Amino acid sequence: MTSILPWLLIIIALGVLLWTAIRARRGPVPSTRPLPAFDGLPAELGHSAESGAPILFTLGSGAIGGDRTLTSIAALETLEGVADAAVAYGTPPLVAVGDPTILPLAEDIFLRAWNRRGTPERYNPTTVQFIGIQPTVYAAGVANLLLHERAHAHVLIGSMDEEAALVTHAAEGRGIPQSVAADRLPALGAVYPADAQLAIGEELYAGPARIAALPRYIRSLRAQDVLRFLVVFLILMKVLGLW
Amino acid sequence: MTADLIGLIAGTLLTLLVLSYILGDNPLYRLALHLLVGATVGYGVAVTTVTVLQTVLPALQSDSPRVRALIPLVLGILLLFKGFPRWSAWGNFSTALLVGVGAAVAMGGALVGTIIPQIAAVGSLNVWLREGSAGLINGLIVMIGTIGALLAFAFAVPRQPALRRLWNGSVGVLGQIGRLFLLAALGAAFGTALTASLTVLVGRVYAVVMGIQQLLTLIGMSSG
Amino acid sequence: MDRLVKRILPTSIAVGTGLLVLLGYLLPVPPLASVRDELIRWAVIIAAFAFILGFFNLLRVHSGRARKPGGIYSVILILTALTSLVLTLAALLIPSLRFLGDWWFRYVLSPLQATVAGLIAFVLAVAAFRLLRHRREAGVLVFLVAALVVLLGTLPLPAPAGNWLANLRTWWMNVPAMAGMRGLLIGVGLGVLLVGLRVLTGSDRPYSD
Amino acid sequence: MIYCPKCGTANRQGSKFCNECGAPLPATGLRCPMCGAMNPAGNLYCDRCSARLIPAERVPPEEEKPERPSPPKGISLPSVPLGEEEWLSELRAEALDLAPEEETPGWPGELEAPGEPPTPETAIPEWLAELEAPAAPPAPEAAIPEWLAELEAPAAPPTPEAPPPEAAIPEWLVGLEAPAAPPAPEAPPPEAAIPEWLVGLEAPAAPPAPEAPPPEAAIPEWLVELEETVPEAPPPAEKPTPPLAGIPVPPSGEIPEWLRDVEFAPPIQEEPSAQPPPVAEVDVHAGMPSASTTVPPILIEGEEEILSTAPAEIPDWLKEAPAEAPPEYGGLVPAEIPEWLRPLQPREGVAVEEEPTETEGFLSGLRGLLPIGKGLDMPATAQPLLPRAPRPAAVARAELLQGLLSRPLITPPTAEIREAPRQSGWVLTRFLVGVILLAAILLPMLVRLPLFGPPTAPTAEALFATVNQLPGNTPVLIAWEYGPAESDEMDRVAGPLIEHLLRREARLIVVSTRMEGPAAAEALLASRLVDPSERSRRIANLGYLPGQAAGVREALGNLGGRTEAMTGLPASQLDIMADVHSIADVGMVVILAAQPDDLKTWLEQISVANPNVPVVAGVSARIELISTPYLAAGQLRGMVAGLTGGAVYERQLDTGWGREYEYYLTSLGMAQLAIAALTVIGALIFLVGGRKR
Repeated sequence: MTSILPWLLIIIALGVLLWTAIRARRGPVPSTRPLPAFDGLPAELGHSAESGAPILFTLGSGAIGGDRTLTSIAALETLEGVADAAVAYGTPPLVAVGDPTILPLAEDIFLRAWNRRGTPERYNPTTVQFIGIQPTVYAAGVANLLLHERAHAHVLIGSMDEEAALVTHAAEGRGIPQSVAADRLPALGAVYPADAQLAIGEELYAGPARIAALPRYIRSLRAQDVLRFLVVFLILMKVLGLW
Repeated sequence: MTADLIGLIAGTLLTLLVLSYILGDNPLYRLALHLLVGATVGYGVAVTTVTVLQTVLPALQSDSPRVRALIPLVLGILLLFKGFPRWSAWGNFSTALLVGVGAAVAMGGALVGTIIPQIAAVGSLNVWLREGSAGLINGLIVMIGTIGALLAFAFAVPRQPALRRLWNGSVGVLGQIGRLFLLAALGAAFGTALTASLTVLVGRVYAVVMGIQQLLTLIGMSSG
Repeated sequence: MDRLVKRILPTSIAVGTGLLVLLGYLLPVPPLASVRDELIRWAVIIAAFAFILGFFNLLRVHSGRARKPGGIYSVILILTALTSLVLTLAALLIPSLRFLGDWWFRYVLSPLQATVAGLIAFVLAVAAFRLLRHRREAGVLVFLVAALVVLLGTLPLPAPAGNWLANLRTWWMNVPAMAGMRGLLIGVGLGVLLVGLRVLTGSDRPYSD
Repeated sequence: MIYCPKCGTANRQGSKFCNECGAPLPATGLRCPMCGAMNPAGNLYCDRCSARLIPAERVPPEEEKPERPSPPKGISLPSVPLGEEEWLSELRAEALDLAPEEETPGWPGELEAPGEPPTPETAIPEWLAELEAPAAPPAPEAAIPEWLAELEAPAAPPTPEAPPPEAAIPEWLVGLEAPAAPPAPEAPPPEAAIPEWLVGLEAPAAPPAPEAPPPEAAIPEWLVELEETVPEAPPPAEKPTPPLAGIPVPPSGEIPEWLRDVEFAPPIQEEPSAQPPPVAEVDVHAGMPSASTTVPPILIEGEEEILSTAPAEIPDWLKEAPAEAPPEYGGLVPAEIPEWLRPLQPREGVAVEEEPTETEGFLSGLRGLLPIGKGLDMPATAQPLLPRAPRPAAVARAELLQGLLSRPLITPPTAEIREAPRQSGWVLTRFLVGVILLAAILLPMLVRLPLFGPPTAPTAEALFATVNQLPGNTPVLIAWEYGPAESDEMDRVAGPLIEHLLRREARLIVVSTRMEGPAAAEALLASRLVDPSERSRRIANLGYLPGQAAGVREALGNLGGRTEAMTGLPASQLDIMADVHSIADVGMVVILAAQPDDLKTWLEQISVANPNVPVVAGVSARIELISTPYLAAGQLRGMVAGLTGGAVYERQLDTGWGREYEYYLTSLGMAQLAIAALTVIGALIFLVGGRKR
């Protein structure tokens, strides 16, 4: 049974994605519950444009190519959701990455946003900054950015452990509003007491759906919900000893 | 012997610089931090390039098909085009391979390493009963907690009012319970993270105290 | 030609290699496993080149900032990075200069990294003190109890309290915390699975223009 | 307007789906900088006002031709309400990115079915919804935020085929309306929606002589009598002339008072034959600093050279126009008349009609004053000073003013970022917690505090027994999975174990999947090895394995193939590695892990590569509980966890390091007590003290 389970999950997930894609032709995709960590971001974008200070995005140190790739990709898609509006407002955010493999993908987001506006020459190559390969050093580097640079708001989304507390501490000290989306337990434990809007575990992967609001992201959340009930069913079967 | 002495002084001084952050953010801490970021990145680049060269170069000379080592080298060089906004499109192949392989590794890890084992680890009734009534109670608590924590994240809320009431009654309530279990896990994670980092902090303070004592004895020795 | 280079070819590379590696995980077929390891090795080599991109990004950012107020720190950072690079390369490539690399690692890199890791304890302590300032929901008490139980459970306190606390800590870690952690890990696994499916079906293309 | 490819109905600008049949509308491409009209991506010139779309000087080389820009993702901003004023649409194009287009369906696996319904209105909070472009169903008027609504001009001039509704154009403008661009063959093209502030500038100067007799009531009476006197001038041919130069000097009669200061270029002979180049060729941007190309970007702190503001160079027409003082009739030094002007000189014989000198009033004695007539009495034969239609010069000037107006108004903000008042008591609490923490750590180091009893760690004692039975000279593989960040704790966990292995004469083979692992191993081994000369015989450091699980798999299969980090020699040549080629030849594996993933990775790979090799672990306190299940399941034969485990193991070995452990444990205990107390006190303070202000 355990050998076919992965296939079962994949096939059902693909089925749900296809089914919601087809059914989507008739009615709108049902709404998802509000997530405070993400819902305030568009407003903060506007305030950041007014005050002229950028929003700092901390994308964590999940290497692309390793086992934390998809966390970093979900973070990049959330960033992509605000890239166009931020570029239009004229205050592109400041992005700090903890792994060199995230750097090219993050830079591409802004390069394409400026291309879409028709002014690729206004792309500023220091929008995305690589801070340092070791997680603790990365967190200390980002904390230093928050302490000494002009940041209007701080968004932490990506793969980090308890060193995330260094970053939230620095932001809290300067009274910078922040929202944190983390999926690893040490990071969640360390950041829960901080003054931040929190998106816990799986809610990080709802970031693209809330911010970029593209239909395919919202459909993927639907599939996630269906799989959730499938897993609950499997747990109950396991408890009753049926497999 | 002087190398170790200078090293001891440097190490103790740098540790004090960073510890000064506890009393308040100050330029010394900022200086130490910039030293740290620079040193770490420099060290990282050196180790990574040497290691990759050691694995790639022998593969180039060895009998095994050269293509095995050539393709990643070419893709790696192509990735460097990402540094120039005008030709960054040529780096798309390398990032594509990184994203493709990474996605599969992460998915494989999630499926084989996390979801299936965690479902299996909930155990079953007879497994719990083996440890008597306490085992049964703990097992039930773990099952309810796990299902509750899972349902706490449910995203889509049904639209029809009738269905919504049913939903809130069942999934909603279980979700609230699940949220408490989540907070129990978060509190535990906070405690363990604090213990681990405290051990490191105590170690650093201990190293500074020992370092100063050693220096004092040395100065005392040389002057005495 | 342009569309091919920027979109079709990268997407086919990503989806192709992704499926191959995933099959390597899910099917116990030996050749697939070796293909998977080969592709992963390629990814590791490419990631090393990405490090060079990161190094130049760091130099560019800080050389830009060197001219602005507080630029002295950036100058120091650049100099340290170059020194560290040279010393470590020398240590790895020339055995006779090995002691230099060790010295640099043991007396500069190690203390700095360790002490910054130690600072985490301090910031966690401050956060613990201000816990109820930000979190007012009922669940915060559960968090508080959990933190105290785990914190005090490790203390080698004398017999009556020590044992009871240690047992409570073990129970707490194995039952309530384990349940919450399991629900969280499975949820994250599902999220990762869905993002992975979007990437492997070519629906999400972070790499293509 | 966008016409639906399927059913042909007209849809509003920027719509994604046809509101008739719901088919997806073709995504239009480039926005025209002049008139804001949307043009297919490939156009070089705008369909509506045929202005150049792509800046002349940087014609993109073939392969770099702007790829059809993929639509902006995510938050799309309010689209252009139909018929918006030209300068407003350009302002909008500059400040707010426009043209929300439907997500172009990507290559192969695009699951998104065509005709994707618009994102659900209800899920997205209203402040985001109103920001969102009106998708297929044109957003009801109310959805447009009011700050946007009043900016919207009164209903714009109608689409070409529908007859222009009179009411739409303000009545005082109607009479003045004149065909702007050269008359389109069949229907008079709608006048380019000249903004009223420009039209106002125009009206007094040149009484337009529209072909169709304008309705009488519309023209203000002061212009009416001028109307009759102006002969039916042929439709003025646009002359591609530099600004102001196009204004012909009136052949006779004095220059009106207010016009005098405007310097006139030498009169241009009207050659009816010279065909005026079609307006399209006129590169409006030639001399003009149009907004997008030459206007230097604005300096925003932190983005130095990209957005620096260079003082805009003042166009020449602005420089000399006002500066030059009007030539005094009387005081004019008779300049020598150039020979090309001579034939135009009035010949002596012709009686020059002497202008009467003023006799009374305060202007007495001056000559050439205007005869007092009914209102502003223009000389009867006055030619229309400015042609009816706005000359390219006027348009060029207007273009410049628009450029000045539309330059992004975001000046570097003066308001400092919202420097929140230092959180109440932040610095104080931070300092207090720091001092208490440091005191709790330092106290036991200075004063012996027999506070805590001897630590107990049953698993450590079991591990000691296992290692004790290890036969001499067995190769032991050590996975050194921690770096300097965790070395303070892990050195004290692994130290006694390594010391014990060395005492058992074991050969240590060190590998690590962490970058700093090998160097951390060197530091500890150097401090624990009694005499360094034995190093090469007892220890082989095989360095860093990149690639997490894949690196481990590869190393376990081929230990001999690696190079020794210390000496740089290939491992196979070392005598310590003589009989060790892979995991199969290893007597025991020790995993020193500080992160849960590392322990899991090594255990999985070893259970695959060599299931019956004994595996023991030295782990950090952080992952003690995650690793206990492996101990219970038998995958681990023994485990030393955290400082307590290390202290117990050290006591078994009694190598004199015990003293250090005691200090360490007491300080750690004190610190934990202090933080627990701080947490409880903090909870009480803020529980009573109330919410965050």
